[in-house]
Amino acid sequence: MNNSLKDWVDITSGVNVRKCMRCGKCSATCPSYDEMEYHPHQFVYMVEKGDIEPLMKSDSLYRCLTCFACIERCPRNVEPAKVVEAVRLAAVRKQGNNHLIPDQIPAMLDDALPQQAIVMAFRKYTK
Amino acid sequence: METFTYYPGCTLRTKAKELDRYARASAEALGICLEEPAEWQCCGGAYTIAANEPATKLSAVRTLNAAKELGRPLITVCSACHNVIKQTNYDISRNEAMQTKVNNYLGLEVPYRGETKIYHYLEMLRDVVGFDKLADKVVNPLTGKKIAAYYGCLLLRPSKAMAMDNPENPTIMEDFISAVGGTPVIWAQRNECCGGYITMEDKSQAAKRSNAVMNNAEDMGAEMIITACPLCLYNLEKNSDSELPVFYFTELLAEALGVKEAADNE
Amino acid sequence: MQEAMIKRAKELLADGTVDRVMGWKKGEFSYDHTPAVFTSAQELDENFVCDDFTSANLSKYLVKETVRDGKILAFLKPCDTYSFNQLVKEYRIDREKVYVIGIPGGPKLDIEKIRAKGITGILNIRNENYTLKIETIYGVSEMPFYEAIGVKCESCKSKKHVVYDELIGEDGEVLDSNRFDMVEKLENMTSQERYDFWRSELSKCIRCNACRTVCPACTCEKCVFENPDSGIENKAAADSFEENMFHIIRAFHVAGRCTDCGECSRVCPENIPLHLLNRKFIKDINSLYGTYQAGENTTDKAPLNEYKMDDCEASIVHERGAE
Amino acid sequence: MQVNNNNEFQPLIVAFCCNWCSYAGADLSGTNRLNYPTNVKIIRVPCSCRVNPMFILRAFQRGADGVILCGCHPGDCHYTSGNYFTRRRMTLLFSMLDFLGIERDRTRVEWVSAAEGAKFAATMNEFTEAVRKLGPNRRLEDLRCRKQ
Amino acid sequence: MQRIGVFVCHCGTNIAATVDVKAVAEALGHEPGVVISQDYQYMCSESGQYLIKDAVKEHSLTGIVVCSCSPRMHENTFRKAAAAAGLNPYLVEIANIREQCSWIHKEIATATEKAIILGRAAVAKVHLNAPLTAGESPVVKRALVIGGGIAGIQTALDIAEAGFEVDIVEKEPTIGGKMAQIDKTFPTLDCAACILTPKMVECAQNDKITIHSFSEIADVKGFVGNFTVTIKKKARFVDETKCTGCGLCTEKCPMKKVPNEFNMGLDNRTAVYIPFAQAVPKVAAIDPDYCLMLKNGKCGVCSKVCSVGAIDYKQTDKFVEEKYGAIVVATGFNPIKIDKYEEFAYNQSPDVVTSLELERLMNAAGPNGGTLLRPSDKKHPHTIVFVQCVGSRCDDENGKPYCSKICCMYTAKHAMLIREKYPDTEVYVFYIDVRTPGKNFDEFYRRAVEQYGVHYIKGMVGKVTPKSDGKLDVQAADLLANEQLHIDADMVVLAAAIEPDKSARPLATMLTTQMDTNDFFTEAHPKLRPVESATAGIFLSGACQGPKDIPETVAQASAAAAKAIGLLCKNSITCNPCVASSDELMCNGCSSCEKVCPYGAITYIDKEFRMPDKTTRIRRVASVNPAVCQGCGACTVACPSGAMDLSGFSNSQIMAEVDAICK
Repeated sequence: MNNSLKDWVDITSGVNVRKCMRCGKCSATCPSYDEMEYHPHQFVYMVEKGDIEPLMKSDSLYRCLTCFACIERCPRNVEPAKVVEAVRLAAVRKQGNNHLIPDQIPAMLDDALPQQAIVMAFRKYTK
Repeated sequence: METFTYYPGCTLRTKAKELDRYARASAEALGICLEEPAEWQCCGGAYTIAANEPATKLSAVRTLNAAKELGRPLITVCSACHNVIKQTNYDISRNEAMQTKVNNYLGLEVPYRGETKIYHYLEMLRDVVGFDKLADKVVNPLTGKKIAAYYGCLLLRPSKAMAMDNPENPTIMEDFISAVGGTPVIWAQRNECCGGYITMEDKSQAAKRSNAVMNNAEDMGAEMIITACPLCLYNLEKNSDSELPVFYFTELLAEALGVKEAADNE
Repeated sequence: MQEAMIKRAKELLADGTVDRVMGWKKGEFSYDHTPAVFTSAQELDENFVCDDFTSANLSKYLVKETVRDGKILAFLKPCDTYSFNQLVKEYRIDREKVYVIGIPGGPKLDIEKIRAKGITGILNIRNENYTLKIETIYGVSEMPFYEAIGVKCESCKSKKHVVYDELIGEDGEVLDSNRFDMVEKLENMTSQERYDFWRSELSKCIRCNACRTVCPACTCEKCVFENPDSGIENKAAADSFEENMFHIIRAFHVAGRCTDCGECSRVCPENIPLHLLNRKFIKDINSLYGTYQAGENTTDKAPLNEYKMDDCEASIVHERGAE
Repeated sequence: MQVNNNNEFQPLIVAFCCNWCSYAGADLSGTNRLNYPTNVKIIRVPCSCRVNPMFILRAFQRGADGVILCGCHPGDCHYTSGNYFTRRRMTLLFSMLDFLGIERDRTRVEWVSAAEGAKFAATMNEFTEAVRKLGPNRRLEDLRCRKQ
Repeated sequence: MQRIGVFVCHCGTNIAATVDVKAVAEALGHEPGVVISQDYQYMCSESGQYLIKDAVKEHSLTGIVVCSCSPRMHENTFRKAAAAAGLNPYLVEIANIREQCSWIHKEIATATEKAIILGRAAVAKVHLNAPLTAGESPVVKRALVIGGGIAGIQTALDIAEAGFEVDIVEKEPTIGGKMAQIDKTFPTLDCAACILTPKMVECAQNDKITIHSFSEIADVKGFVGNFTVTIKKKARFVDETKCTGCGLCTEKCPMKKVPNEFNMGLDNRTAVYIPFAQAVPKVAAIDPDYCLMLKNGKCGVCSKVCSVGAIDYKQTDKFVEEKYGAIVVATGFNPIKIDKYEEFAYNQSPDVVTSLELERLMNAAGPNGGTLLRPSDKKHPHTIVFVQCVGSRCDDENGKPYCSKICCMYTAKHAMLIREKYPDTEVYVFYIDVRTPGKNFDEFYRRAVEQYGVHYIKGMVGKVTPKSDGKLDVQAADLLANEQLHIDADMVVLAAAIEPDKSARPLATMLTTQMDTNDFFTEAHPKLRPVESATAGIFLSGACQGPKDIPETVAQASAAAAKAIGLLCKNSITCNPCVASSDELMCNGCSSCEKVCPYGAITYIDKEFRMPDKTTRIRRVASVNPAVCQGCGACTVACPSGAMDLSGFSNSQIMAEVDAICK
């Protein structure tokens, strides 16, 4: 168990994962569930256990749409999306861990793609 | 005539010019003055949740402070901008540590403490103009049109910060549709995500979400969808198999108010 | 101001709204005015005064006055209105029997501050553009007005009248005062330093009871210190009693009820800063149980008469700042 | 204050205990033969909220070296809310005594239930030790009451 | 001059082994006022007590100190002994030299020294003891039950059974409450109406019971044994004494489109109505919001058809005042509004229902005559999804922080009944935890799974999407399979959290009883006095005190009745004499004491005083009702003037103990 990493995630997310009562409503509501290796309720539970490294290595980090449905519907105010984001920040901030690099961008563009998508992607996937 | 500080954001000046154009034309027709600040910065695109990091909040606070200095409420149309700016303001007005940090960074003469009132364009229609007054001004009612309002994820959530409508059973866009003469379609997927964030990275996941949304609207008998978000519009049009047309709500508004053509020729 | 007050008082006496007037009457010198009740226009003309030295809080006197029949006019400064409200809330004043005219507050002057400048034999004091011209038997001295204002006015908490029937002059606002600065300074001392400070202050106490007599919160029918059944009966100065019991218990008895009017310190002949004890309670109450201003209204529950389930434990005192 | 044979300072501790929880807790530590120093003398009150700040000051004035107040845990008060009032009163009183330069460790509030005999004994051991370390109470004592 | 006797107990060797009892007796013999000081092997034994009784007579004692075990053990024993010898029992004090001395100390010298100090404190206190007489206050032999659900009905029947008059005040036009709406009860699956309706009829027929239906409590004054209650009898526009309940008016009423609250709005009733067939009293009421006559003055059909002339359009609210000795609160519960949980599409599809609505849909007397049909198209549902904990165990303002307790069981019941009647219907239950503590409860739930094949899935539903084909797409998590499911359901049933009735809070204020933050009434003590409120004479019955199922409710209802009967049996109540009292000469009338009193025992009166100058003055002073005061002493410290004191633990008594210990 990595205590300093757990503390970092706790502080950065501002979430008290201990409030979770394991109802799974976050995973029930998640629109990206099938794309994820670790599901929202597992994020919360694994952060509670301090088992964060597997999450940091998982592609699930980049599957969360930050749509806040889990935050809105969580009966315990746990805010799973914030936990996912904190773990993602921990991951992309490691040296050389940017999930998106500028060189990749041109290939992804098309005429109609709104700017906000690029801005968002940079915000979310890079240091 | 009431004046608002108008924050368009990057997308409205590039890929979503219609959203902007019709918003301004309609506001004028409704007697609302939208004044764009001389300088504005990108809102940040996505709200960074990190509870203890001020840097990501700075650009939004600059905009908020500019509005405060002009002494007017701030108005946004783009769902993303609105979401980022409102969440930032919510945070800044409640989290004192964050407030101090941000103000230290910005070095403002008078610290910003969350004083600016923020309206989404739809809230302006509801709370300032009033939907009944709006209905009075409609010249081309969209009578008989079955229209599905698509809220997406950004407009309503997190509801504590957005404080716009019931996040699970909103009525603001439905009331808007009724005001411009259309028939609102009630459908469950209206507040589920279209897959916006993932669209650059994984078209298939975005497509899955967009299809789920479009299919539900179609299934419930919608003839068109309206949205306030450029990314939603892009996604629903580009990444779904549905033929259902998607419009910005401002376009319908401009049409109903009879100012669309003039705006197009501008 | 004084003229306007006398004029209005006469009108209210004449039309029968009130049959008495509570105000201040001129003393032998221009600085020793005392609270007084007036019943006629003539008395008002002769003796009524309101100037830089009418700092006494009139609220407490209304406890006795409202027991009597008839209605009395009282002139209340902003700080006095808080005491008034608190007494109304505690059913000590019958609100129906008082016609309150709010008058502007201080700053009021403290003669001791002038004497402290070495000015003695004072005959008369005039305020000319905030310079005091002091006629003494030795000639005329001068000093700036603001150097002579009383301790209670130095950290005025409010210029707002919280209760009145009418106003003479304008109403003000609740102020951001610096009234807790000295309390904080003491809190930041070591325990021994604080002990030494208070021992040196409280040991001056001669048990004249002026603080108790003037305090608008001390209106008990019979004071515990004079009640043989209380177990702490003690009427006169006796060794270390003052340091250990009298002032602590007095402060505790008025905790949550004290409006911080500052009269206790104003009247203390030994200049003991008694108001700091009350302010310590007010500061603790504000920080531990939420901001509370006694006398602000007549409805809020006093902080010691209510509780929250999640109030802090008493151990917070021990945890707060190690020495 | 007392001084025993080996000249170690023996503080006098007055403990106010509510009848329903803490006094019963003290009884339980007796039933279980859990030792605590003889320095502790218990006064029974119906509820911790019966304790007037005057009693505490009086004890100090008469030569007590430490005063501890024990009541039911918050939420468990026999009279439903008495200990909540106690908590506010004592917090403010202790803060005031601290403000006047009286050592903080001479005063304490502890919630002890009727089932917590062990906690009662442990608390008394701890508190007595803490006061012993401070030495005799001189700051609040009335000189006339000092024993020769 | 006091004459005090001191008696030091050896308690065999319990005390004597560590404390030199002879030395203690000797030392205390020298205390002022002590005329006799003795030690004895067992003071509590009969011969020990004789020793005390003899000494009282022989030495004309005015006070007794017994140095022995804890007063919690034998205080009463010694008080009785004193009383038997003619001494007021409250002139006895105990010095606890066993639990708080001999048992915890080892060294004889120091233990003896401490025992002497404890004895000295007791002597100092007993000097100031006053003889106390327990006061008495008469009891009105009539009880009030507020709420006419199963809790109130049971309580009223039990009280009436014991021979006391009892009134039920029910805010609806009929008694019966929630149980009347329920079809079957768990865990026995017997018919609710078969249990409840005979009890309702019994209430109506029992001449000890008066039912005030369609009535509310307007005001409560007084205290234990002697409450004065004002009851508001709301206008029902039908004369109760004339109406025979024939129902002709309800057949003829032209206003037929009124949502029927008894069926949870699933069908309609008429503007003049009888809530349901077995209503008690079976008397019609007119709904003024819908009645055409009352709204527009045009119609009057009911009046024309009523053969007994019971219709009275001019009826107004009436107020009656009654006196009671005891009050039982039985205000019950309601399901919460689930507007905040629209992810379940409750407002978007008629096929998403709450459990109580399902109860009506399945009830033989319900809108579908007992056949389960989905509300949208009246077709037979083939797939039903149950969602547990909707609004229960929530941390936000949308829901309730507590477990609603009954949902797990009634959902198992619903699931089982559906599977039994319609074996082709698949039933899914999404649960967070299945909580079934109770006799035969877990067995019942297991039967639903094992015998009836109900699919229990550990997880929650996240989204319900109504589709145009009438199906509901239920998106949910199956946590054990670690997958997200989509179920094509015909109906979704939501187990909405329950909350206390809205009338409870204003009622609590009137009764000066306490409530928790969720508006449940607070019991005086969760273990010792679970059916009493902290306010004497007010008892709690059923779900107003916390979520409860029917068996628990009925048990608590009978318990509350027993407590109320215990009170009503007495001609007068003996009060604890250790109560507060105010010295009127010192009282400022400031109300501080009143504000901290948890029992509402303090009131203020205006009293005339003769002043030294022979004038009179009216002053506001505190007055403690000794029948209500429980003697906590909170007021004594709140009182700034020291006017308030507590008998048995007076300021001077405690101060004397402090002084004795610190000497």
